[in-house]
Amino acid sequence: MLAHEKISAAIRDANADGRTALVPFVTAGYPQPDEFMATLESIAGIGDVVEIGVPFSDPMADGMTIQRSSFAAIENGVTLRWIFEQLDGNHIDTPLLMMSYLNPLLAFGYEKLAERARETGVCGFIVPDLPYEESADLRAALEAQGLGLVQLVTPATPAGRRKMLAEASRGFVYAVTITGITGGDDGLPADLAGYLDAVTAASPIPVCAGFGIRAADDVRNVGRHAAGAIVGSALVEVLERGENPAEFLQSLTLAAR
Amino acid sequence: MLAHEKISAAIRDANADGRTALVPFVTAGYPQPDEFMATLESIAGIGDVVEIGVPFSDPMADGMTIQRSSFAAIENGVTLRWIFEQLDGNHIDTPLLMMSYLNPLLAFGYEKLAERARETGVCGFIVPDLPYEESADLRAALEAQGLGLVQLVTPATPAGRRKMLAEASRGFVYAVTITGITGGDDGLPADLAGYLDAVTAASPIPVCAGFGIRAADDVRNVGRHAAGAIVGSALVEVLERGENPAEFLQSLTLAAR
Amino acid sequence: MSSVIKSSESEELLQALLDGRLPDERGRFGPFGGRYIPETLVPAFERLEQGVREHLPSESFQEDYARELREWVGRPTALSFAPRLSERWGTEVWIKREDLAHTGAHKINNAIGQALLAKRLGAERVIAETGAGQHGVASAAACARLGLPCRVYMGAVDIERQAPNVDRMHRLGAEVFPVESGDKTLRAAIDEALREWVSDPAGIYYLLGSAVGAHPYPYLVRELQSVIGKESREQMTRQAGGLPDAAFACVGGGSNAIGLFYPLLNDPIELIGVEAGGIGNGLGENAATLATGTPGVLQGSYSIILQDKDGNVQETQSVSAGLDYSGVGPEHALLQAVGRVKYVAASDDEALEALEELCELEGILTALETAHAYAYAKKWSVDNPVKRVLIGNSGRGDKDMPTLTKYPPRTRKHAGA
Amino acid sequence: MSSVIKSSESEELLQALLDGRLPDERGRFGPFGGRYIPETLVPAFERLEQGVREHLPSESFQEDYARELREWVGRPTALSFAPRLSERWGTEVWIKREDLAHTGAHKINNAIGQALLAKRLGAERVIAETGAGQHGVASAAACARLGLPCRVYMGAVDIERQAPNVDRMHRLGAEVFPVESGDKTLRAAIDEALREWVSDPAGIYYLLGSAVGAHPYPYLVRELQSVIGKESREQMTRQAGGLPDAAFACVGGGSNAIGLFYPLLNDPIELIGVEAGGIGNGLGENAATLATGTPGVLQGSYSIILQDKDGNVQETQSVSAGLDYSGVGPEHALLQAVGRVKYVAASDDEALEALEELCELEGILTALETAHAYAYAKKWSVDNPVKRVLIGNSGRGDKDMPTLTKYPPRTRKHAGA
Ligand SMILES: Cc1ncc(COP(=O)(O)O)c(C=O)c1O
Ligand SMILES: Cc1ncc(COP(=O)(O)O)c(C=O)c1O
Repeated sequence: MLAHEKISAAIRDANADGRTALVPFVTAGYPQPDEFMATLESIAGIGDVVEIGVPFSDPMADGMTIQRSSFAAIENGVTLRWIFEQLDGNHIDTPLLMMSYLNPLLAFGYEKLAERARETGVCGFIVPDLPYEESADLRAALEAQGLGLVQLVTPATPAGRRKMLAEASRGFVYAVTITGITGGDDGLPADLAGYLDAVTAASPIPVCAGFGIRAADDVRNVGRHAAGAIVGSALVEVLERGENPAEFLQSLTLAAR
Repeated sequence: MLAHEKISAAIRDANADGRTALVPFVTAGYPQPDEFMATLESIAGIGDVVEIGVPFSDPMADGMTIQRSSFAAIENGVTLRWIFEQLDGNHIDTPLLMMSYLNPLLAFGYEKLAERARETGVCGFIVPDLPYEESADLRAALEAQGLGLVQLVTPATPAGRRKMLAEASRGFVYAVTITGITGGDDGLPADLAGYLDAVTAASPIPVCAGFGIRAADDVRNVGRHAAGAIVGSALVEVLERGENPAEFLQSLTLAAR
Repeated sequence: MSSVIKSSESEELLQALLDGRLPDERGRFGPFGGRYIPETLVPAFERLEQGVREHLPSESFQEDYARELREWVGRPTALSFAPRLSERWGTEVWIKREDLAHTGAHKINNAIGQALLAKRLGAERVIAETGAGQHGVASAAACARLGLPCRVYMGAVDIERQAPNVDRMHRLGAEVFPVESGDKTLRAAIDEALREWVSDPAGIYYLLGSAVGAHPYPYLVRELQSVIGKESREQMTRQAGGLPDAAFACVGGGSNAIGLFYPLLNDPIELIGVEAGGIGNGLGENAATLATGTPGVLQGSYSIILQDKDGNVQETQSVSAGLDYSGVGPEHALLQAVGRVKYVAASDDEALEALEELCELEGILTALETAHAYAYAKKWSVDNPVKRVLIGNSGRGDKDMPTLTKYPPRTRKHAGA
Repeated sequence: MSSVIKSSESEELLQALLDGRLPDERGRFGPFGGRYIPETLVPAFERLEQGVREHLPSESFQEDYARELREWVGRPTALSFAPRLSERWGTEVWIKREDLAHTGAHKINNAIGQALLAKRLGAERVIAETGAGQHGVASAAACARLGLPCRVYMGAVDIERQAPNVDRMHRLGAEVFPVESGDKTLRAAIDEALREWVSDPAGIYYLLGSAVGAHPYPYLVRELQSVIGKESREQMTRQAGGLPDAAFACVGGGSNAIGLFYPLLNDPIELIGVEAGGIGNGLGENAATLATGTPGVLQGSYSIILQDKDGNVQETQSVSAGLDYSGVGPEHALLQAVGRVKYVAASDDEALEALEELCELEGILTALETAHAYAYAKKWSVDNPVKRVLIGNSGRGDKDMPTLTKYPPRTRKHAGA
């Protein structure tokens, strides 16, 4: 099984189990670098796939919460190199995804990136500022190691493009549920069901919904029309408040049934 | 004897007496309006001719001292009309001169001005912002009452114009000793003697030197080459300090011998 | 004005004006103008008058002047059609953009012209007065351009309300001399500059900033500012397809207004000068000299001035420092007396409102002075719909920000999410 | 740049540039440029690109644009010969006066052009980012002119150091949105504007202020700013009798520089872009992106950026808010890579000194950004005497007074008697 297939498989397993797959996101090394692996392991114990956010100085697609966590992590010396070092020799079974803006990946070098990812159990990447059209080089490098590049679709994506992106995506298709940035609390759009159904119909791999999923109700809502729910800002806020992330995720899994 | 001839005569009398004529200047109603006549009388007891300054809101040719006194007098309600009222029925023998900017005279009306002047013992006018070329109307009105319009000459006045002004002047010729404004304490110019001699030579009437005469030495210096010395800012400063103007003038008369 | 000009003379004077025969030899615009100055200043003014007579008409001066206007000042300034203002006012509005001239107002036309003259007259240094600071900045810039030292007299009150311009003058290498005497505004600054001039009439050139003062200043400044009207005339014909029905300019001393009006005097255009109506009609509450003043002599010329019955000059009040002056140029006094130009006032509030309207409809932040012209032009347009109007936009409003911040825009959005 | 462009490709790319064949279909200038944006923004950018393709070349757009430039912006801006600066530098100095454009900088050329486009694209409102505030003011003015609501994102740090421009934006009816995230300067403001755009890609037009960002902005802004170089070319030929030997422009994002350089690329003119050298050569001490940066992706395009070895963007330092940016337009990256334009840096101190020199010799108070171009042009002139140089005077310095007051002019005279 290729690395990115592990992601799809984990989601399908959850669904087969009667659950909406839960995909928690955590900014690497936040709030404290020395707690990173412990936090990751505890989250991976609950989530079906875990997204690790690589902090970046210019998180243009993120809301205030993730921005703050990103800046704090950078301040604390968290880098892509450091993250891989932490992941070295980990025993996490849950497939890991990295979410990173393009520039840190460029600086690291695509080939080395793919190698280190494979070595450390990272099965794929989400690169929010890399649209499909600019992604050929990175995709090639990742594919050489069996890794996936997750594509995003949005409610505003036209049908043709939606299909193209869904087919190009690996691991899962990231269906952005609102046309805003991460961390808004405007709730989910009214036509959510139709939208998610359409993405699912276009997609050969599972579809996970993300952006604005903050509570059990949200998970329940998207769970009816998507294979998985991505929980980002809400989880980072839990970490920010010094609360227990596992407890928070546990409360969502009830809804995921 | 015409009114303006009284001025010339008073100066000539002083000279005949072996003295430089002393021409003190006082801003009307300064520092206190109710002391005006007393101050004037005491000054007139020493000066050969007395200049009464009509306060004006825009004393462009005056230095800070006289500006200040002028503004203070206006604040205290001193106007040309008020000055004439004070002078009504006065018993001062010394010829009086009024020094006023043109606008208060325009506002008062030239004919009424000349009448009131004649009635109150004012023998002539000095109008610092009225050059000869613009003075025909005022001169005509004053002459109709025998009053004089004193012309000024300066060290920068060319010889031809100097002669013209000296001949047009009535009462005396006002020889400005410095090319600055009143109240400077730069002292008197080096070529003072030559300058005053030249004005005197051009003039059918006595020449009085003014601007920057502050002390006995100055009176002595100009006295060698002019018929009279005009003392303005220095006297106003004495009033400003609340000192006795008569005493100050007395100290100058010693030098005037 | 019946007291000053008999109606029989009026027509003759108007004709003399239209024929370009005024001022006369003595610097008179009919009864107005002349030269009321201390004898100490007579040689300085005679030298200046002679210099003006010799150099101003000379081809070499005019060439230099035209080149500086073109290459450095940025002339011709644009003529803007104002589509949204036109719609709002129900008329066709054209704007002559002196705000786009170097340093931000029409003042530079005069400053660079006189600085060129100062150079030709061999002056060692230049002094100037300023109210709003625009003329001070213009003088400082023109003197820098020509390598002349420059000192600007500015009232202490104006220094405070026009802080940005004070900084600009300093940057441009000029000395700003705070005037603490008199009313501490423009009038006191002029007096102080005149006093300084007396101290060295040969070495100093006094660069006066408006069409006021003793002859030859009103004439000199008019000639230098007439470029505004000349360009407008040509541009209206070319861009708007014809001359305006009415032209408006704000009037402080009157330099931008005379510059706009003079080349249009012979045309069938209603000309309207707008003064500062301040906070009310009472003496001391405004600077509406022509609208409410009486004849008198102030700072060198016989004109209309704001004064009390004893001839003391009245202090003025206006939200705009550049209009805050008790006198007005003598040519305007005549233009009013003979009925060729109408002079009206706009209040502080009306000016502020007009400034805001122009900003929001046309994206032009005009000077508070200029805003008075808009305020009245709007009124006029309501009474005279579907005409074509021309407004002399004498300067930009950047300098007024310290004042304007006291009057937050009514439509201001609130910052934050 | 050997790592990015093989020398065999270099000549070919230069030729493509000179032939006007760049950017290519994908918005690339050789390896640089492109479109690195979130999927959420893809429809917005596609709509924009299509709009640019449809409207920009259309006769009707070009007519409207030319008319706004002429009638409202005040173009052509003057080309000034600088006699005293020429003498001091020992060369012939010509200055392209974008400071005379409406609102005081070249930014308005772009702002009014894009606002016209926004109108054609049916946008309900406009958002913009600003650093020095010049682009914010220009956007506010252009939107007012066309009746579009406008919100300007501005870093909290910049809000403080460019206070006069904040006030002007408010007056012009724009909302100024303080950005407290990131570096609180231009970069954070762009991010914030992009985030906002995502919320309503159809209703919002994002009016980007420099030749940076994702395709089609670098192309669009270059096309709109090229009026600077086109006019300069024509004016130099007519006024100076020939093209310059060298042309200088300051480079922040690079819009005024590309506007000046692009129409001169085919001429035998040495082209030099001057970046902000800040307080030193160390990372974080300057904003000299091209001079000291490395390739990377920032805010939508692959270009040269200031970053650390981990790809985190470096904060910058410059006395001039408008140059204080860690990226640079991709076309400049290519122009440097192929050797057609040289990019250098001038330090804060050098810029301040140059600003002062220009003020005092030519009476032009230039923007702190622009002053960097003068600083290096002077150095170049000393090494290359008796040439003819052209400097793009991108804006005026009024907005910089709050900063400049911290650096009193060395020649400042003391007020008082
Ligand atoms: C922009 C502007 N307009 C008008 C004026 C008034 O002067 P004038 O009446 O001489 O044009 C000033 C004076 O400073 C000014 O700055
Ligand atoms: C006057 C001026 N020049 C230059 C710049 C730098 O921008 P660009 O490099 O896009 O021309 C700015 C930016 O605000 C500016 O205000």
